[in-house]
Amino acid sequence: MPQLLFAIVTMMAGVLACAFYFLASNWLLDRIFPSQGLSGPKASRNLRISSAIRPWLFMLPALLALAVYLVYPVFESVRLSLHDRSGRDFVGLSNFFWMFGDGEFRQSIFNNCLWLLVVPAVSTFLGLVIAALTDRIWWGNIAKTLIFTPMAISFVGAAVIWKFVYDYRAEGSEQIGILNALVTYFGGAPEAWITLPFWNNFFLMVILIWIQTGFAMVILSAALRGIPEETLEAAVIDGASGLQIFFKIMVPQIRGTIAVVWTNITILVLKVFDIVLAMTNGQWQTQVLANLMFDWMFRGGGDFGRGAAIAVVIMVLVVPIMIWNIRNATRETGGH
Amino acid sequence: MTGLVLKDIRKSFGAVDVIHGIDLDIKQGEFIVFVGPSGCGKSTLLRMIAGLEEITGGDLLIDGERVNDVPPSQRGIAMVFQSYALYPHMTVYENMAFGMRIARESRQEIDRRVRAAAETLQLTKYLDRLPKALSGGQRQRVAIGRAICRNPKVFLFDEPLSNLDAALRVATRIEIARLAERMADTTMIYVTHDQVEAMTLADRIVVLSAGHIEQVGAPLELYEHPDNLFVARFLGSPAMNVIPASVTATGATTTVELKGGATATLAIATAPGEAGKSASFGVRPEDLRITTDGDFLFEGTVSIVEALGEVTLLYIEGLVEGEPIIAKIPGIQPVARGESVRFTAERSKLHLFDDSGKSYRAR
Amino acid sequence: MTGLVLKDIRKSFGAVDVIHGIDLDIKQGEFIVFVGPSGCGKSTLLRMIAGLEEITGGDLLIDGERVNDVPPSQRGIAMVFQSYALYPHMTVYENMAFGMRIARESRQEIDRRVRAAAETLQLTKYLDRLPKALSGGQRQRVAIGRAICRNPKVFLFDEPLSNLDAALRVATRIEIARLAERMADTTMIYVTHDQVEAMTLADRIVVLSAGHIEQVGAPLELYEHPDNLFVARFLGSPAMNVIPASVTATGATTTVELKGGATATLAIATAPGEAGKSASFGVRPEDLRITTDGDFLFEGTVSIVEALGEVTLLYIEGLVEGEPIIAKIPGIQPVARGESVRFTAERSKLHLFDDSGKSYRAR
Amino acid sequence: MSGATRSPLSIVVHLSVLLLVALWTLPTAGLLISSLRDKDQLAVSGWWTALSTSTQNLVQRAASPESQVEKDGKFVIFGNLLEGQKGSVSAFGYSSREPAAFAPGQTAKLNDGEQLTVRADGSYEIVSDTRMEGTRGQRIFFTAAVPPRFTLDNYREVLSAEGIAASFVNSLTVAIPSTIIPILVAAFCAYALAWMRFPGRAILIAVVVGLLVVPLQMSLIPLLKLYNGVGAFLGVPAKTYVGIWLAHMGFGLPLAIYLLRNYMAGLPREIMESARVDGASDFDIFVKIVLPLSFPALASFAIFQFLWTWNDLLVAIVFLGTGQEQLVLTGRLVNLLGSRGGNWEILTASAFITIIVPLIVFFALQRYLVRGLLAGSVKGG
Amino acid sequence: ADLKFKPGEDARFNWQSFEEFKKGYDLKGQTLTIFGPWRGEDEALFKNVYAYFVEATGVDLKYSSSENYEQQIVIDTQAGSPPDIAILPQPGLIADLASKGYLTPLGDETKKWLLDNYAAGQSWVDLATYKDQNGNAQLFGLPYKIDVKSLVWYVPENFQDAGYEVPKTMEDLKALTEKIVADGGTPWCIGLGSGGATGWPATDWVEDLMLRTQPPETYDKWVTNAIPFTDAAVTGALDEFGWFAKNDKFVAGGTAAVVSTDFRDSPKGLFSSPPKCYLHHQASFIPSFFPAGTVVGEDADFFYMPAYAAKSELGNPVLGAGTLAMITKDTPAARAFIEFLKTPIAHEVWMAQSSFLTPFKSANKDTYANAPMKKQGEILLNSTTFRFDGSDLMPGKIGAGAFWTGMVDFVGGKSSAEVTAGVQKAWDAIK
Ligand SMILES: Nc1ncnc2c1ncn2[C@@H]1O[C@H](COP(=O)(O)OP(=O)(O)OP(=O)(O)O)[C@@H](O)[C@H]1O
Ligand SMILES: Nc1ncnc2c1ncn2[C@@H]1O[C@H](COP(=O)(O)OP(=O)(O)OP(=O)(O)O)[C@@H](O)[C@H]1O
Ligand SMILES: [Mg+2]
Ligand SMILES: [Mg+2]
Repeated sequence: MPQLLFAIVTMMAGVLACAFYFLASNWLLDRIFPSQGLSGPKASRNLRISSAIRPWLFMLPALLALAVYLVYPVFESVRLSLHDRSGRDFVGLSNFFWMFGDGEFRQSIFNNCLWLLVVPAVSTFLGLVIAALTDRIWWGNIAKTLIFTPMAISFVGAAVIWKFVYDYRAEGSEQIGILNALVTYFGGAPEAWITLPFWNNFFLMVILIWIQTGFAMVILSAALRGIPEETLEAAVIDGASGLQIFFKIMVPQIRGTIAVVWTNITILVLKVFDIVLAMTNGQWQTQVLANLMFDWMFRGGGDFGRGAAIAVVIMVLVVPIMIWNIRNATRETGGH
Repeated sequence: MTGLVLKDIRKSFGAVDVIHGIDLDIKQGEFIVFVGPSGCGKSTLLRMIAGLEEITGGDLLIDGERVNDVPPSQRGIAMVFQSYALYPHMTVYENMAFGMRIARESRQEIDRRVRAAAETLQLTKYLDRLPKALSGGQRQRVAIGRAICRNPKVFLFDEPLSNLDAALRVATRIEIARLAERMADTTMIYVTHDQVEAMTLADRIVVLSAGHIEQVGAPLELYEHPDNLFVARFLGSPAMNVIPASVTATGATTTVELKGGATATLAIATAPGEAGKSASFGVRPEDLRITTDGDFLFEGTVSIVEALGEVTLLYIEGLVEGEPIIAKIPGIQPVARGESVRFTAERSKLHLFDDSGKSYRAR
Repeated sequence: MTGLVLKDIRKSFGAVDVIHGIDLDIKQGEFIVFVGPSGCGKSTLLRMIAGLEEITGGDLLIDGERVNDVPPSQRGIAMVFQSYALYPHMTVYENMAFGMRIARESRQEIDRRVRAAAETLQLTKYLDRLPKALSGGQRQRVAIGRAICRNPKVFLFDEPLSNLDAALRVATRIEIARLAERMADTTMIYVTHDQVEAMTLADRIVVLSAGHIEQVGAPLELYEHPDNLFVARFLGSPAMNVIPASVTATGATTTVELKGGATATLAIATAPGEAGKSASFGVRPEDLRITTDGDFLFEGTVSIVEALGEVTLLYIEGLVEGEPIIAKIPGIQPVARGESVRFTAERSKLHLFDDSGKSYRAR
Repeated sequence: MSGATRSPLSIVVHLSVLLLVALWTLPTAGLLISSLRDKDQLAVSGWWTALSTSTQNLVQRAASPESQVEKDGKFVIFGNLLEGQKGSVSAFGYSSREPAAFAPGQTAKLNDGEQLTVRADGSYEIVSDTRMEGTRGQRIFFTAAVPPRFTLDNYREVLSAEGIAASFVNSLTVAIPSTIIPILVAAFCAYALAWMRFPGRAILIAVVVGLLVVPLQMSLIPLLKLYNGVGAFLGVPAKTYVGIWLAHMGFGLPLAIYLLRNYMAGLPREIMESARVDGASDFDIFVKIVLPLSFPALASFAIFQFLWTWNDLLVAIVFLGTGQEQLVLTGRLVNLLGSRGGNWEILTASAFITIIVPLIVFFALQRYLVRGLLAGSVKGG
Repeated sequence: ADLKFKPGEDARFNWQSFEEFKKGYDLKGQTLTIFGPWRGEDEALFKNVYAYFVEATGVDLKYSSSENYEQQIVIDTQAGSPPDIAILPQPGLIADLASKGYLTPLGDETKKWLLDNYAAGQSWVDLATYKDQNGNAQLFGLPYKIDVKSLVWYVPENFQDAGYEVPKTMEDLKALTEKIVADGGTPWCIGLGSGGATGWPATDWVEDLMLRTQPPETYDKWVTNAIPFTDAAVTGALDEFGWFAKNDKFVAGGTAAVVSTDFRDSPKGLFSSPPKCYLHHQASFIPSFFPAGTVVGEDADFFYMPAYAAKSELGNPVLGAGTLAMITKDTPAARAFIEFLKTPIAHEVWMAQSSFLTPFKSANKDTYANAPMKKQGEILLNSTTFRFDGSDLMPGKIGAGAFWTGMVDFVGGKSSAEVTAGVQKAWDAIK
């Protein structure tokens, strides 16, 4: 098992190197600007300096990684979006002009709006409800695990699963998709669900909701557990029913976390393309921005200019969320 | 009839037993105060009555009905928590209104009651603040206000005044007393550490110690006739002075010899068999008087003088090992540290406990 | 020399000013107690001294050095928080040891000091528990123990005893007094609501009200010679009785006519110009005595009798509108509700304040 | 909260959770059952029918004429249509036009004069007067009631694939540090963003949120270029484990920082202040107070990051490569599918194989998401 | 290395070519990375082929593939870390790589070799010639492994039972279709479902019909958009396909099932009891999706998708697809590998396994593993016209996008005019 040994050694080395950085850099900072044991203006000067530096030491690896892995590509995207398909010739804003004239793009924007309205809301709500409910029953952990399971399934696997759910066979023959089987069992006519324009968007959303509810549930259940028990007890005594406690006491107290989950899923919705790619690849009017971008980027050699232009649009769409977060953050700081 | 009956109530947290069988009858409209050392289980008992803590054993009856399994909201109680338990996301007003909103009271009624309670508790200025922008005492007042606003059958208070300043404490205490008077049918159960609160508010005081009841009775009864050493020392501040003694003469009055050589005669009848037994002699600091007579109880050297203005505390070291004898003399006393002082006390105010701690009076 | 100087210290939360300029000199080793009504800014002031709250204006000097910008850990302080602030994931032992571990004390030293503190605070049994398995009082004791374990230059206490029972409170109070004695060089700043704590512990008491200092002085000084009505009413429990009056005769002694018709002569010298002015007459409940003489201060009907054992409180209604006059008479008094009683008081114990609330003695 | 659990509402709670769990599990259950079915059945009948006896129209080829035996001057071929499985035949036929023309026990006369008899138990007999010719057996159509039948073949096929163990180790080597390192790095950063004072904090937080949205696909080419450059400069291969750890870290950081910062900002201030007064430095506070108290958030994020790195294929093949030695488990399993995909039986089985490790991680970390980590620390709402 | 067929043992193989090649190269210590589309079983087959190259040269060969090979190769070449050899089935993608300068021209020598050695050599040269970044046409790829698409699959015994004959002309095929309906059966199984690629099987139909209704020149103009998509030639081909697919009686499950049935599931209807259909149009790879144990040639068979008798001047056109090997990094090993692919043995070894067709004349047809393969090989060799899959030749956005979607919409009910107009619009957008 030399491979296993190698794996263990590299893993340890990687993790330790990272831990070492933090220990060593802090130690060094305390060495270079000592304040312990010193007194007078020198100490307080050192202290000022080191407390100005320390946050950056704490953040340095993260900021570096963010800069290299995310910020740099963002600039690269913006640059590419102003160039032609091979990324060599500058073409100005023509990619954007093309984009807004493109029917598929408009379709994607419309669909994306649908997704943004539905998926974060439904996943967060269900995740919240499940988190709250499972906390009260003895088999809650089992329930949670089962609901979490979809998170653990890769998108490919998920696509297979849902193909089996939405599968359509002609009327009269045996349905192997459970949805159509149910419909026919109750006397309806089978439908090719994912080809029904407009509604098929919702069938695709169901998949993402199915996956993301586990995410929302895990985060929200951690938050719910942080609520001071006494406030719940006080509400019980105040005569509030389970539902009232949930909506009037618990939910407002974890508003912040709900916002985090919501933000996250919203952003995921903007990014996710695997499901659409695997289920319809944007056909039957289910195109979304992320898949459209992927399409332009890599299909048949790729058109980097247009792909990047769509990516820029996706990134611009988060600006409201960013502003909202800046507001939140400054409000918190103001209170300190 | 909203009587409360506790029958052999027990509670354990896992393997730790914290309540060892409490029997108690509480009549409707009674004001009961639980006192006891920290950690003796007062809060736990209260929480069991509220329904917040499962009852491990025994029966809890409200109105003659067993409510062990009735949810808190159905028991008709209001509670003030030791740790405030305010809703952090609601303003003071909303905190107080919450219970009534749940009960679907009319808007005006809610407003009226909240403002009345806020007025009483001097919270009117803060009605629009969130709890986190309040001081400790202000938070506690909100918690009280929240309970006052509701009209429960049983009122539970868990040390509601512990964070208030003296003036406000007195005011709030009197307010609670008035409340109790106004709502004569409402049973009140009140946990406190404060002697004054316990003595002034209670119809009956329940002294708890390590999960069981030491004595139940009217305040003055407990103060004047403690059943045992624990109760005697627990009520009164500073605590009753206790001096090891041995019984030298029995009969209609009893004479004991105190450690240190002094003798005292008490207006307590004892059986002849008690002679020679070791006992504990007790006298409250406030019952001691300074005397220059030859007829004194004991004499000692003052080691600390604490002048509180209204009274002066004298600490007399050397009589009992380890613990000073304390005397509480009214007014500001011109006694200096190191001075030797003689003390006396009325016979009827002396206490005697047998070696198991039981009062001879209660035997 | 670890003196503390506060120069025109100010604090606002956003637009709300809560501290309006505090000037205070604290000598090394002094024991200072902050008292004041709930919400007056005691905790805020303490937190500014600790470095936890930014100082909006003014200078804070420790050892003559301006420390406004020095972080808490470098100020050499220990603090007991009003809201415990225990480390929830550490056992009691670890909570207490944390500061020393950070300071890299030796294992034995840590163990010794933790155990000693635990012994004092009766926490030895709980050393291995997590905070959540402790009662409110136990938690607060852990918070005190944590501060005791360190050996700071300045000790800050924010109502450390408010959750303790009377006995433990006395014991801990005495322990803190001993601590202060033992660590004579350590400056202590203590916030409390409790009169007794304030009076017994303080070298000097600082009375705060709504963000400014009302009076600073030794406990008895404040008690006997309050500068103003606020201090007079704030110290002492129940608070001083205040009766509106008007000055009728001035000179070496002053005579006033109380509202309700009685007159009183006080051992206070006043200028002739004061005659006819309206004033407030004050007398402490504990300074009132029952008399059957004709030479009484006032007479009234008892509306409430509170027998506390050690003392009896009589509430006399009708003299001053709205507020009852309270008398605190030692012992258990055979006075019944509705009885009419005459009260008198020593001349030297009477107080008189001008219409702005300032004491005539202090003018 | 013991009071609340006893109310009649609790039945509703149990039922609604049960319903939700059922809804959530149903598709996965379908996958699980499908993965245990015969691959030809997969596309023909619904997975739920696999659980019960079903009546199916089947075709089976009789044994080839080579197996004929001579008996009483006649040539006979024996066999059983059900091949040892349980079941019963209710009709049969020999022509695709009339697949159910005969009842069991009847004898059908074939076109070339042979006689076919099929009995209810599936056994058949073809009798001919002359020696039968050909290599392929006669097709027999029959209708049979077949009891549920499951097979582990799909799993066997997936698990016996060459190099699967090595890929498993590769996946772990990628996923474990890719989970731990970002947590460490993000936790430090989150602490700084939540509790340290420095200019530009709010902006940084917003930037982190903004970066959450950067599409991964955008970054691949610029980064790989960078890797190639660095690799060439240092004279090391461009595709290494360190490279993929860092890549996963970079892509996972925004979420990690965002989640952790929000959690940490919610910790009670007094605890931090108390530690500060106790003389703890920021580093101490972080390591000794904040980290332990942030366990629920750390555990949640660890679960997500592990899932993401474990299930990831794109980043792995771009930054680690597609060679036999580097291939991660997902890559290996996907490669088992033929070039044209659609081997659903392999997909279903491998989906379940990849699920196992994340679920173990979830189980292991779930108990750290415990209630009341902060209980008893401070009082007041 | 383990060689599947021992050199020198089986006389069908051209061992001599192997020995000669072996003498010419020694690449010990060098590595060769190949990136190809084959995974799963195909990968094992290819491995058996390159084992001979390794045996001959001693090179350290690393083959890799990926589900997203299309995306992978773009990333790798773009980022500057391409494999040495890339083997890809998409001319559109190859054209793009060539135009960006990521491919190494194979030179005139190879071009000549192709003309000389491949049947219909010029079609192959045309297929493998693309414009480089300067706009000069160069030969960049070596076609290797071909699929024939013009096949119709059926079950001979079902035909026997019903008394049907294999049609020789398109007119016969249409008559047969109607006859089956008259007999109460359903003639066709058509499934266009393929997840994100749904629609592509229909493009094969259209291309096949295009080749049978129009001269190859029109076909070539069509795939380069020299004639618009809306041209009558194209709509005609679409409508011809519509004749089969848009008639509820002609297709199993009705028209609605066509779009939603997965192309992998679709042929299973041939084998059900009673048969859901009798005919299935699909390329040579489809037997992988037949029920386990199906023997091609016996349990199932195919016939050449016939030409119209009315248009006999068009001969026997064949539609196909295939992979091209290209040098993405010019190394001696890469060059050597291209040379290896020119040896008969590189073809024969795969021919002797399964699913491999080659137009290489020197490869011994007897090495084909079975009769059906040989028959397909013959179809390939007998073709008068060979045309590569049109949708693969079109730009990705069309051939792997608008065209697919259009076909789905067409089957879904849109008219051929509407659909072709849509596709043309998309094509205009990328010009
Ligand atoms: N969850 C728990 N697990 C174990 N022991 C507990 C738990 N909660 C409380 N205890 C213990 O039970 C005992 C009683 O606690 P309780 O809170 O009722 O005390 P209390 O009388 O209210 O004290 P205080 O006056 O200090 O508030 C204490 O010794 C405490 O340590
Ligand atoms: N974050 C805040 N924002 C706004 N106002 C605040 C904030 N914190 C405290 N205050 C206000 O400042 C005043 C002083 O508060 P502080 O906590 O110092 O009072 P305190 O004297 O300690 O009271 P207590 O004795 O009740 O603890 C109070 O009126 C309080 O409402
Ligand atoms: Mg308690
Ligand atoms: Mg305070």
